[in-house]
Amino acid sequence: MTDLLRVEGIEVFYGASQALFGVDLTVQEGQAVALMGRNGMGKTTTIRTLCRLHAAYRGQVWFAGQTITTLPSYKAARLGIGLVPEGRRCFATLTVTENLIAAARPGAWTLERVQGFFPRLAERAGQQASTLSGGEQQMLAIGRALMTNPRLLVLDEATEGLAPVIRQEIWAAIRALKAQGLSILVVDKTLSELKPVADTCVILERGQSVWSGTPSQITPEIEHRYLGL
Amino acid sequence: MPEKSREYAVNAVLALGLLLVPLWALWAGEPFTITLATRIAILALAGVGLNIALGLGGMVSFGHAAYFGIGAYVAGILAQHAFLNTPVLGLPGSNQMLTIWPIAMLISGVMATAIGALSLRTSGIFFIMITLAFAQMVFYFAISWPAYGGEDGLPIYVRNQFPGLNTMRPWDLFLVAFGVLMAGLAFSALLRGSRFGAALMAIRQNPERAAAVGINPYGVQLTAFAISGMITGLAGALMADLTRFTSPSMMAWPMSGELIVIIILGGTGRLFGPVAGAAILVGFEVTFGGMTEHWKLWLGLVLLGAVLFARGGLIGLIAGKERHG
Amino acid sequence: MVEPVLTLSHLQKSFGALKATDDVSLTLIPGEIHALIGPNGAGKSTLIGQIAGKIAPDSGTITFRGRDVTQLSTAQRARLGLGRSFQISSLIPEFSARRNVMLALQARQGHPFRFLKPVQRDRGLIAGAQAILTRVGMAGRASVPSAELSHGERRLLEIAMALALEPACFLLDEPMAGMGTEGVGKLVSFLQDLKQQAPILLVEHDMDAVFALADRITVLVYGQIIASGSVEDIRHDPRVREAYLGDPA
Amino acid sequence: DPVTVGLITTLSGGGAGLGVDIRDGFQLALSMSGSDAIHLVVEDDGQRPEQAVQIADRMIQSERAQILTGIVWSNLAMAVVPSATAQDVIYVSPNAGPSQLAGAGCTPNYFNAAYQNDTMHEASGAYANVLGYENTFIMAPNYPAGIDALTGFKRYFEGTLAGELFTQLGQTDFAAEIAQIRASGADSIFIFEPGGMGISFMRQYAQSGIDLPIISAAFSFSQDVLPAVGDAALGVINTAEWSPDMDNAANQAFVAGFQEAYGRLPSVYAAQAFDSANLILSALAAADINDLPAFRTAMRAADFDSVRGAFRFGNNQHPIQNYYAREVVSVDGVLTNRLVGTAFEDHQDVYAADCAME
Amino acid sequence: MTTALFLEQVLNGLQLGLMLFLMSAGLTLVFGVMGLINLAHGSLYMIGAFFCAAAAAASGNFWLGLIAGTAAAAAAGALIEVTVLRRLYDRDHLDQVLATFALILVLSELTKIGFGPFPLFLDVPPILSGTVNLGIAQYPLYRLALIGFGLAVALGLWLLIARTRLGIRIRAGENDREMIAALGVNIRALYTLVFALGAGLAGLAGALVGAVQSVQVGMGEPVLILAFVVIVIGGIGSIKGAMVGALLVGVIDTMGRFLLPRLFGHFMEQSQAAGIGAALASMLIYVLMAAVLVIRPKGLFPAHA
Ligand SMILES: Nc1ncnc2c1ncn2[C@@H]1O[C@H](COP(=O)(O)OP(=O)(O)OP(=O)(O)O)[C@@H](O)[C@H]1O
Ligand SMILES: Nc1ncnc2c1ncn2[C@@H]1O[C@H](COP(=O)(O)OP(=O)(O)OP(=O)(O)O)[C@@H](O)[C@H]1O
Ligand SMILES: [Mg+2]
Ligand SMILES: [Mg+2]
Repeated sequence: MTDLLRVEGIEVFYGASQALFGVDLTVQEGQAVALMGRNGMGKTTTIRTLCRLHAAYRGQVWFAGQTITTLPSYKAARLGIGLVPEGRRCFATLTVTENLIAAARPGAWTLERVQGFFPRLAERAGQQASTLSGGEQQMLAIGRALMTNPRLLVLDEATEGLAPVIRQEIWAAIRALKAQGLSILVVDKTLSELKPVADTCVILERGQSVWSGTPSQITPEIEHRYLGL
Repeated sequence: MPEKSREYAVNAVLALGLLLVPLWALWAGEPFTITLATRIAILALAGVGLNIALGLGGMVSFGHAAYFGIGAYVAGILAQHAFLNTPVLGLPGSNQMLTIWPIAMLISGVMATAIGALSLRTSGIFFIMITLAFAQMVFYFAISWPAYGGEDGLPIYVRNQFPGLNTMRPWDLFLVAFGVLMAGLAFSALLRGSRFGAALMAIRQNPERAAAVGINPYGVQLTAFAISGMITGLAGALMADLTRFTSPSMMAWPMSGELIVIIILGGTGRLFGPVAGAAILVGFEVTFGGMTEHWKLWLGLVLLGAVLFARGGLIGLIAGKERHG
Repeated sequence: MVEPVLTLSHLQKSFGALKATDDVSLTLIPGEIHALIGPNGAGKSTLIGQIAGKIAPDSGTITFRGRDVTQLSTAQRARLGLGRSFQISSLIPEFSARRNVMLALQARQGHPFRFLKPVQRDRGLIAGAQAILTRVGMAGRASVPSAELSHGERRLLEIAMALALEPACFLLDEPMAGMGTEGVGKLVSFLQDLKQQAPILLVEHDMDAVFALADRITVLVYGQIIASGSVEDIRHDPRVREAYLGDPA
Repeated sequence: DPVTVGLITTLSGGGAGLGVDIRDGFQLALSMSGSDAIHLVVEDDGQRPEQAVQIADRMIQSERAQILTGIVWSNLAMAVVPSATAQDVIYVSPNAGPSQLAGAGCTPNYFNAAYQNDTMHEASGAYANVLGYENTFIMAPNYPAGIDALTGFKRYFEGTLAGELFTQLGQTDFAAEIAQIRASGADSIFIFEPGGMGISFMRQYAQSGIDLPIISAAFSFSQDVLPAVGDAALGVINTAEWSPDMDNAANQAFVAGFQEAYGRLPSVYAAQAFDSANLILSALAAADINDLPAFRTAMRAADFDSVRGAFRFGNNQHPIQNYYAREVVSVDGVLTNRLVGTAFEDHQDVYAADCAME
Repeated sequence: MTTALFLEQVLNGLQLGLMLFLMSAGLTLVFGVMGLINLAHGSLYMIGAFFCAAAAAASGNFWLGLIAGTAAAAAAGALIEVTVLRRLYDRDHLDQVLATFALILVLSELTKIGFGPFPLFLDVPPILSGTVNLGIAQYPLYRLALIGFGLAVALGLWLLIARTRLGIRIRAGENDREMIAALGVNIRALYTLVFALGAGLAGLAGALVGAVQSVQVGMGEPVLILAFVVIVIGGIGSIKGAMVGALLVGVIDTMGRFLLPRLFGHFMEQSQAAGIGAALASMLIYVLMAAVLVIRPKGLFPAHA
C-alpha cells in the first residue's frame, strides 16, 4: 500500500500563539484514519493545515506523491482532498442543488448519485441552504465534498448534531465509501462509532501526535489518559 | 499590557502636540498655523462623532456630512438672523456659541434620529448606501432652498461669540475648538467603557446574540447614531464659525468620505484615531495642495497605501491591534 | 399540579408548503428537564426560535411565567428570563470569554443606557463572570477572545452565557454537540444540578445524555408531536424507534 | 519687491477646464508683460468653498498675499471675498459676479474685472428682441445663478414666455424638458446650462429633431466646451462681453499669444483672467500697494488695454462695458465664436444703484 | 397637457430607467456576487466614456470606440482588482469604502492627466442618429437603441448569474471564499473575472450614455449615487431588482420634473412654481427610496430572501 497523505512534523501558529507543536500522520491508499483528542487539542487545526487553509510554520505535507506544503488550497483540492469542514459551512444563500453543483468536478459522483445517497437533499433541492436544519446541512456538506470526487475524504465532526438513525446511515455511508476504495480521514467525538470504521487511530494531545495504533490497541488506560474517559 | 500603554502615550502626544504647535505659532506670529490647528480640532471632533457610530457601533454611515452641514447651517442661520435682527420661527437669532451649540446638536440629533430610524432597518452595504442617499437628499434640499443662499451658501460676517474670548482672534477660536474636542473625546472615552458601549460593540459583532441576552439592538444603535450625529453637528457649527461661511458643499458626499478617511487614517474605533486622522489629512492637503495641481492623485495613493498596508491606521501602526479585555 | 413556567399551545409555523411546526403544545414545569428530540429537520430549532422570539409563529400562543409573550421581541423575552443557547455557536468574537459573560450579566441587570460608568472596573460584573466561567470549567480561558476558542470551548461558553442570564428557564439547542465524551459527561452532571435552578427545555441528539437526564421526552417528527412521556415510554415506542432512534447500536 | 498674488481656482474635478483657462490666461498676461512686479502662487480649490477659504487664509496669513484672484464660481467667491477683503486684501474677480457683492454688499477692496452675473443674461434678453423672438421657452438649473439668469433675461426680453423651467443642478438627461419644449409652441429657446449640463442638453436637443433657434449667455458656448458640444452648437447665438475675433490690438495679441503658448483658442474665462492680470499690473505700476487707498484709486482708473476694447468701472467697481452677440461658427473645422451684433453698449448692472460707494 | 405629451413623458421615464439600469448593472453585479462595495464604479464609467470618445475621434468609428471604452474599463477593473481589491475581500465594508474612494481620486486625476481638463466630444453613430415616429412623438433613434442595449444586458447578466455554473460558483464564493477554494475552485481568478466584467459593464454604459451626455472628468459621481438609489430600491445583487428599481426611479424622476411644477402652477406664480416644483422633484427619488425601505428593508427584490 502506498501513502496517499503524509504529514510530517507540522507546527502551526495562530498569530503569536502556537497551536500545533509537531503532528505526524499518514493515510494510506484505501485506508480510514481516525484523528482523536480532547477539545482544543488541534484536530481541526491539523485538518485545516493539510487542506492548505492554514499555513504550516514548519513541517511538510505530501499528498499523492507530491509535496503540497505551499500549494494554494484550490490546487490541493483538485489533487483530490475533499473536505467536510467543522461547522458545515454550507453556502448559505445558495440552494441545496446549487451548493452541490458549485463543487462538482467530473467523476463517479454526480448530482444524481449524491441525491440518491442522501434522498433528503433531493427533497430539499430548491431550498436555500441557510434554512436547512442542522442535520440537513451536515448531509449537504458531505454531499458537496463527494461532488468533488475526492481521493481522500476528510470529515471533521461529520456526525455532529445528527439524529441517531441518520448517524447510523452516515457511518454506514462512510464504511461504504471506504469499501469503494476511498481513503478517509475522520475526526469524531463518538468513539464507539468511530472505532469500527478506522484502520488506524492517531491521538493528539496539546498540539502533538502522541499515540497511534489500531483501534484494538487502544487500552482503557490510553482512553483515560488522552481522551478523558 | 504594553500595547495599551503605548496607545496612551500616542494619545498624550497627539493631545499635547495639538495644543503646543499653535501655541508656538502664536509666539512665532504664524496665525495660519493656528487656523490649521483649529481646523484639525474641528474635523477631529466631527470624526469623534462619526467614530461612535462607525467605530464602536459598526454602522458605516456614508452620510455624516449631513449632520455636519446641518450644524453649520444652524450656526449660519442663527447668526444671520442675529445680524439682521430678524426672527427665526418666531424666535430671535443668536450670535452666542453657547446658545447656538445646543440648538445645532438638537437639530442634528433629531435629523440623525429620523434618518437613523429608517436606515437602521437595513444593515451592511444597504446601510452605507442609504445613509449616503439621505445625505444627498439633504444636500439637494440645501442647494435648491433659496431662503439661505441655496448653492451660494451663507456667509457669517462676524464670528459668533464665546464669553470671555474674542473669537475673531485665531488663538481664542482655537482654544474654543480644542476645549470642545477634549470634552468630546472625554465623553467618547466614557461612552466606550460604559455598559452602553459594551452593548454597542457587542451588537456590532453579533446582533442576534446581543438580542438573545436581552439587549435591544435597534434601540441601542439608534441612540448611538443620534449621539454620533449630534457631536458631528456640533463640529459643523464650529466649522461654520471657523470659515465664516456655510455652504451645501459641507454636506456633499465627498465630505462624508473625508470624515471616513479621517477615521480610518487614524485608526477605526480608536479613541484618538480622529485626531490623528484629521492631522494627517489636513497636513497632507496643505503640504501637497500648494506643491502640485495633481495633489489629489497623491492623496488617493496615500489612502490606498494606508488601507492596504496600515490596517488599524496610524494608531494601530504604533500601538498594535486593539483588544477588548 | 405545579404551574408550568412555559406553555406552548397550538403553535403553528409554515415555510411555504412545509409545516415546520404543526399544532405543537407542550409545557415546561419547574425542576424538570424536558427533552425535545426528533429527526433532523423535524422542527426543533424552529420551535426554539419561536419560543425565543426569533421566528414569529403563524398562530398559537406562548405563555411564559403566566404572561402571553407571543408578541414580544427577542430582547424583551430574554429580559423576562428566557435564556437560550444556539445550535451553532453564536458569540461576540472580539470579546474575551469573560466579557461575553459580562455582557450577559450586564444585560440581566438592565440599564443598557448607562453611558458613563465604566464596565471594565465593575468588580461585581467581573467577579460574577469569573465565577460562572469557573462553574463551566473555563476559568483558565477567561481572557481568550471567543474567536480563538476551539469548537468545544465555544459550546461551553454558550452555556456560561445562558447561565449568566439567570433565567427562569433554559432553552438549550444541542449543547452537547461537538463536546468530547469527557465533556458530555461533565455537562450531564452539570445540567442535573442546573435544573434545580431553572427548568430546561433540551434539544439534543446524544441519546445517552438525553436518557440520563430527561424527566420527560417529547418527540417531534415533521413538525408534529408523535409521542411524549417518560424515558422508558419513549425508548420502547416503536414509532420513535422507526423515525428516530433506529436499531440500538 | 514683487507683490504676492494668490490665484485660487478650480484645477481638479469636472470644472477644471475653466480654472485651467483662468490660470493660463493670467500667466500669459504676466509673461507677455515681461513685468516682475507680481509673484504668483496658484492653488486648486477643488470647487469646494471650505477648501477655497482655507487656501485664502493661508495665502493671506502665511504667504502674505496682498491680492487674491482666480475664483471661477459665485458660491466660492461668496465664501472667500467677504473675509479676504475684511483683512485688507484686494480681490479681483476674473469670473463670477454674484449680486450680493455688486449691490448692498459692495466693498472697496473688491474689483470685478469680468461681469455681474445678471448682465450676460440681460444681454441675451435684449438681443432676443433684436432677433424678433416673440415666444421664448426659458430654462436654467434650480440654483441661485440659474434663478438670476432667468430673472436677468426676463428683465430685458419683451416677448412672451412659452414656458419657464428649472432643471436640476448636475442633471444629465433632458428628455422630459425637450418634450415640453416641443409641446410648448415656442419660437425660440433661452437656456443657461453651464458646464456639462449644457453639453448634455445640446447633444440631446440636436438628436430630438427640434430646430428652434437657441439663444444663451456665453457659458455653454465658450471655447472650453465648444469642441465637446460639436456641430450641435453651430448657429447658436450667445452673448458675452468679449469674442475671440474682436478687432483690437490687445485682443489680437492675446489670441495669438494664447494659441502659441497653449495650442488652443482662448475662452471667455481666459480673456477675463488676462484682463485681470493686466488690470493689476497697471495699478501696481501706478501706485504702491502698501498705500491701499492710493492703490485702489489706481485700480479704479482701470488704465490698461483691455482685450474687450473700452473698459471702465462703475461706482460698485464692476465693469461698465459693451455686450455682444456671437454666433458659433466653424473655421477650418474648429468651432469658435464670431461677433454678429451688439446687445448693449456701456451697460451697467442694476445692483450698482444699491451700492453705497461713490 | 395633451395625452400624447403625457405618454411621451412616460416613455421618457422608462427610457431613463433603462439608461439607469445600464449604469447600475455592473455595480449590482459586483455588489451582489462579490459583496464588494465599489465606489469607483463611476470612475470606470468615466473611463469607458473617455476611451470611447478618444477612440471614436481617432478612428472616426463609434463602434470601435465602444469596444475600446468597454475594454479599457474592463482592463482597468482587472488591474484594480489584482493590485488593490483582492486584498480587501476579507475586510469589512469600511475598508472597501475607503479604498474605492481613494480610487476615485486616483482615476479622476489620471484621466485628467491623460485626456486634459476639457470635456471630450462623442457623438452618436450615423446609423442611430435621427428620429422615428412613434405615433405619439418623434423619438430619437439612439434612445430606442439604448433601450435595446439595456434589455440585452439585463438578460445576459441574469442568465450568467442564475443559470451558469460560473454564476453559482461566484455566489458560493460570496458566502464563503475559503470554503469554495477548499472545494477546488480558483476563486481568485474568478473574482478578477467578475470584477473585470462589472467594470466592463460600467465602461459600456459610460460609452453608450456618453454619446448623449457630457464626457468630462467627474461625470461618474452623480451616476454612482443614482445607481446606489436604484440598487437599494431594487434589492442589492438582484438583476431583476436593479431593473425594476431603475424603471421606477426613471419614471418617478421624469414625471416629478414634468408634473410637479405644473401642479404648483395652479396655486402660484409660474416662476415660483417652477422653482418649488424642481426643488421637490430633485428629492423625489430619495423619498421613494425611503418609502420602499420602510416597507421592505432589503429592497423590492432581496437577492437573498
Ligand atoms: N482562529 C484561531 N485563533 C487563535 N487560536 C485558535 C484559533 N482556532 C483555534 N485556536 C486554538 O488552537 C487550539 C486547537 O484548536 P482546534 O480547533 O484545532 O482544536 P480541536 O481539536 O479541533 O478541538 P474541538 O474538538 O473542540 O473542535 C485551541 O487551543 C484553540 O484555542
Ligand atoms: N426560513 C426557512 N425557510 C424554509 N424552510 C425552513 C426555514 N427554516 C427552517 N426550515 C425547514 O424547517 C424544517 C425544520 O427545521 P429545524 O431547523 O427546526 O429542524 P431541527 O429539528 O432543529 O433539525 P436538526 O436536528 O437537524 O437541527 C427543516 O426542514 C428546515 O429545512
Ligand atoms: Mg475541532
Ligand atoms: Mg436544529
